[in-house]
Amino acid sequence: MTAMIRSTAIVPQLHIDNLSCRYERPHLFSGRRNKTPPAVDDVSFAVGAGETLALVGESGSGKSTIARTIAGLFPAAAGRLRYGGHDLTLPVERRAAELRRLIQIIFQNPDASLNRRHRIGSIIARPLRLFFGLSDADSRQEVASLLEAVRLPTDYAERFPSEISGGERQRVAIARALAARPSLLLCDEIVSALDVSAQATILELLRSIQTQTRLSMLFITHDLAVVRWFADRVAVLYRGHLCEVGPVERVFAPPYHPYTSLLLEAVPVFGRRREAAGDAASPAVTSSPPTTGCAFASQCRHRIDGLCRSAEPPWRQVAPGHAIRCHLEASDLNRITGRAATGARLQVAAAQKS
Amino acid sequence: MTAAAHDLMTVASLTVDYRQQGQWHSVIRDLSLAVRRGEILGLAGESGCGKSTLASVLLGERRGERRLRAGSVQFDGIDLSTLRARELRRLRGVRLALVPQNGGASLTPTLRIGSLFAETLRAHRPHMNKAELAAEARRQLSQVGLPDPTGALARFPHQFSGGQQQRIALALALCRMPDLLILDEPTTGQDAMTRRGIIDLLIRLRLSSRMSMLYVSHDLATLSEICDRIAIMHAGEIVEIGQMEDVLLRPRHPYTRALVASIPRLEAPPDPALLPASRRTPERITA
Amino acid sequence: MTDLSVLLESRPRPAGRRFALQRLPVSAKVAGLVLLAYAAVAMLAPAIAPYPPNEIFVGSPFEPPSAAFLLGTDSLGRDVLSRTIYGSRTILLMGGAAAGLSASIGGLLGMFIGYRGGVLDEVAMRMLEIIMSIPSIIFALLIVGSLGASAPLVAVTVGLLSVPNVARVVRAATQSVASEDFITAARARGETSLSIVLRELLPNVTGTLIVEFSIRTGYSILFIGGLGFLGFGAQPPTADWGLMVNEGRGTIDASIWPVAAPAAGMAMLVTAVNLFTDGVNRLFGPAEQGGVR
Amino acid sequence: MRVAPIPRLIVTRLALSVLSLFVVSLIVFSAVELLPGDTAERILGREATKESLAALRTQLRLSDPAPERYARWLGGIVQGDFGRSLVADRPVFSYIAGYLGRTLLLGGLALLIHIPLSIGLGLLAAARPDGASDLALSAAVLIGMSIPEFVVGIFLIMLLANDLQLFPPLALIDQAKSFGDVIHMLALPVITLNFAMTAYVVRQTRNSMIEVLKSDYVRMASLRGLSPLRVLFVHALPNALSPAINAIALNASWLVGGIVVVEVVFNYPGLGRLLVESIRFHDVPMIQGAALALSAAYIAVNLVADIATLLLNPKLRTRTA
Repeated sequence: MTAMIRSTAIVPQLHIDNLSCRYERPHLFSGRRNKTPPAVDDVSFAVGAGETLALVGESGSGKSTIARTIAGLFPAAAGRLRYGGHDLTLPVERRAAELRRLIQIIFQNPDASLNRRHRIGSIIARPLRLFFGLSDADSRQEVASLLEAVRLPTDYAERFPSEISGGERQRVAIARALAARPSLLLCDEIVSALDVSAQATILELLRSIQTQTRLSMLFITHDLAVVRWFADRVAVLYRGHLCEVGPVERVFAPPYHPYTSLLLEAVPVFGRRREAAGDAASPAVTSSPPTTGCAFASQCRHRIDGLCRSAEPPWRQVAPGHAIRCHLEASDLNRITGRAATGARLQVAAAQKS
Repeated sequence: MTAAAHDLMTVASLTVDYRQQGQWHSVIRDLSLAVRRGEILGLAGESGCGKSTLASVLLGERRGERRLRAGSVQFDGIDLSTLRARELRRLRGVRLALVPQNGGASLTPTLRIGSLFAETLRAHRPHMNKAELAAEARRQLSQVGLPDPTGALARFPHQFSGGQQQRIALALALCRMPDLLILDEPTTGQDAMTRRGIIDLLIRLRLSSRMSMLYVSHDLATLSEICDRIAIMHAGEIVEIGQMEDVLLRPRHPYTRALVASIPRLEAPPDPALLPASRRTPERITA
Repeated sequence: MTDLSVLLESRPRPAGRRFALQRLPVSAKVAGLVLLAYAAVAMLAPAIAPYPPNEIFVGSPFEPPSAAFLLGTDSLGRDVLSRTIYGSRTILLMGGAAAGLSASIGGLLGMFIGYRGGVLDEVAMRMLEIIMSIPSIIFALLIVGSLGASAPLVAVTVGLLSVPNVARVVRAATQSVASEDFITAARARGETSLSIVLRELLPNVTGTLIVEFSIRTGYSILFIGGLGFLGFGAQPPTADWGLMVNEGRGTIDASIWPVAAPAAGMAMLVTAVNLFTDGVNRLFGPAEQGGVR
Repeated sequence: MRVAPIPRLIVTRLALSVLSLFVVSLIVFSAVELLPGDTAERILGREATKESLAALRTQLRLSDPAPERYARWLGGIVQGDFGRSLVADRPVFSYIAGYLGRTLLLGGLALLIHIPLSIGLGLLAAARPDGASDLALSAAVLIGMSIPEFVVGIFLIMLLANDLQLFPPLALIDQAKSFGDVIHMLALPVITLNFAMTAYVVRQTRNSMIEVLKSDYVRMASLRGLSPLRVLFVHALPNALSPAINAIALNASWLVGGIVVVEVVFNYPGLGRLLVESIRFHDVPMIQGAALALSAAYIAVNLVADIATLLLNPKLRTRTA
């Protein structure tokens, strides 16, 4: 199955096979462990060299947990994780310096990810000292060129994070990640806390850096519109379960997984007023996902009663490199979800493009 | 029809100052704006442009560190800036209501949902009895799509999810069917699906009641889904205002153009620089 | 697209960087000066005190203030001014030592358990809670009462009794810093624990440590003064303010000065410490940390 | 897994309190062990012969190992046997009961004044943050907090008792004939205790009230057209009170210790003064009894305060999951 959902056009570098993660807190006095449903359940994907894979899902879908597991900040309960020849199941403390250098992570909120007591120059210089042994004096030139690379004035090195704007702070975080000369960048919701103009600047910056360096990216977001034109491939995550993986053009065209279809409908159509409301009822999300059957079954509009709640849905390859995990046949999905407003709207857009 | 009959809320040459470290700074400069009866006006701008301050002034709020230096704010012919507190209170909740950004934080943590509704309804209709109050609250809660409205009345705000809290805040704002509903970033920070649910509610409201709304948000795409007109605010001024389609699809002011250009959307590719290298040359998009 | 960001993004102006002390409110600055004056008096006591503090009958008992005895004399004819000046040494030394002890041990402990977390943290917190649920003054009276009162013992006892309070506050501050992403980022880079604590954590809890030290100084001075008053602090004939008040209160009708002088010295000192604490708290306290921007 | 949170928390607190008491008993026992000499010497005095000392030691089983003696002592206490006072030669238990009662009376009266006074002043300060009344109040309570209790007490005696003759200088409670007498006698110690306690609660109340008045929910309450009184008393006050109640709880437990000094200043026959004097006289059973009783009071106050804060917080009362 893993082989099937892996794009064939590129040489994979990051391999995640059957990853499961679980949050549990040991109880001091009782000694028993809280049995929680896994935050990430049997997830497999791969990211190739120079490729951008977008991991899309709502809050609580486990997307950040996956990034943290890859970075070695969170233990995997099960699964095989490899990056090149390195084993990623080790926690970050036990990883080789070279591996820690190759994988860099950028967080959502630069206010929290930059130490406000340090100057920007010293923040960016830290990985240079750690990975390349540069002294502060030696690293000055390198810091300046990193600031230039993220299009910030070099005199920002003397400033504190509180003295620059939010978008600029996120660019400092990117410069710090780039200082390690990574080959895989984990971007955890890095634009969702920013104003739209700052978002666009950051995306464009990452894109141009990627063109120059063949950096791989795992780009985590809840916003489908952001990844539509930014990612090479998309993986859709629902409550720790992967439901659809494929090249971006394929994922954004029918057939859709019912959940992807719902997500797409939630994206506003720019410049077109909506004259009809959807189903306004608050989605009846149960506090824990079902233990049997499809995780999405309770919210699914196309649920097959009897089947979806009891049996695990199979992966269906609907096109080369494009797989959907659903009990419905590709042709049915095409018929049901392709008719939805979003499908039509995207096809219009595609027609306009060509 | 005259402009006054047309316009529910009018702001004329408004200048608002804030005091910071002993000095007054203008956050709104010479701003004029009107919300027409029955329309949904979108007010868009990025953080710090003064849009939340404007919303607060329109609600007649007064703060020590803020002053209206010039201009006027009129709601249905009533000057809000000189209105006495008692009269202002009679407008609030009944004719003028706010849906805040953070619905959860806007619900008093020590009160049950039922009490919040009861006191709001009673403030303006003191004769309602307990059963009527509860029935009315249930009706409002089911209208905003809250599951189990009866059970909800006995619960505290923290026992609901963020999206549900936002729905409750909306129901509280709507419970007297105000003439003007001011929405201050009501979906910011919510999930895509929660946002969709709240927008659907507003669309339904728009279709059924033609209630006037001022929708303040930085999210132009969401605004474009429900607004009749849109005003773009930048550095305390309205730089462009007009029909939604005109402002968003044919922007004229450079700021609006820049803003519109940076919005991520599904339908159209942005600046070519944002496309992955693999897709700048279209022939590589083969299956 | 780069031009766009210039057009759209609002940048906070770089605030004029000033030293933390300069940003203290005026009241705290004045309090700081008063504290410096106290320190100067304590250090220069032998030079400025007109008489040796413990020498009896330098004048007759209960003399009213005069040119020779600016604050009069006590029941044993000792010069009240000289004793009060020397008393500042005793209290500053003991109070400072006690506060330093509690802030350093409590600070280290709090940072350690706050950063490590887990079972260690839970066990340590339960133990601290138990210690804190025993009234300090009873603890102190028992220990000092059974081991025999002496200045160093009192200082150490009072200092140790405050360790749990400091540890708890510092632990909370540490936890809130430790959960921030810059710590996670440092872990992801593979920084050693020591480097994370010293480079990333410490600069962000320094404010809390300073505030705690300041709070503990005021508290210790009051506590030690109280013990001295009860006779469980420095022993006669030491010039100790609490002890002086106790010795003078029986004969307060004969002369108020032997009581008033140390009492005023104590009240002013603690007021200054508390005002200073207030200012430091406004600089480094939670309000400031929440609103760095 | 769903255990009602409040009963579980209360049981945990109770268990911790019992554990604390146990630790206190250990500390009290070991501290007394450190006293110079042993019980036999203390009972018989300096002139005792070696033989009589040895006889008494055997009789009291003083040569037993410390843990054994501790267990025996603790066993006695559990049955209400605190031993006999060496100085008064009376059972300690009957002695401390009266003293404890008087200490609780003084502390209770102090709290009775303290709670409305400090919360009222805090709200007054919050009415106009950084206004004249706020600044004056802040300064006054800060200075009140900074003057040691014994100084406040002595000067109150001098001023109000000796010079103005409004109150008696010493709280000779045994001579009180009516409740009015009690109030009159305890006025000065109660004022003294309030001097030290007020600042903290005033500040907590002020800060949390200012914070709450700025909150979204208070803003929304007035934007819904509710009357200012309702906004203040139904929406703001209950939420502002919980930090203040926390502060009061801390003060209540501080009181148990702070009362020691005040009892000595006013010569009040309470547990604190009894403890101080017993330590001076090396009256071991009395030290043990008084320290244990005071600690128990302190722990009980803490327990009550903890439970009160738990019950006042709906988030803790009704935790989902």
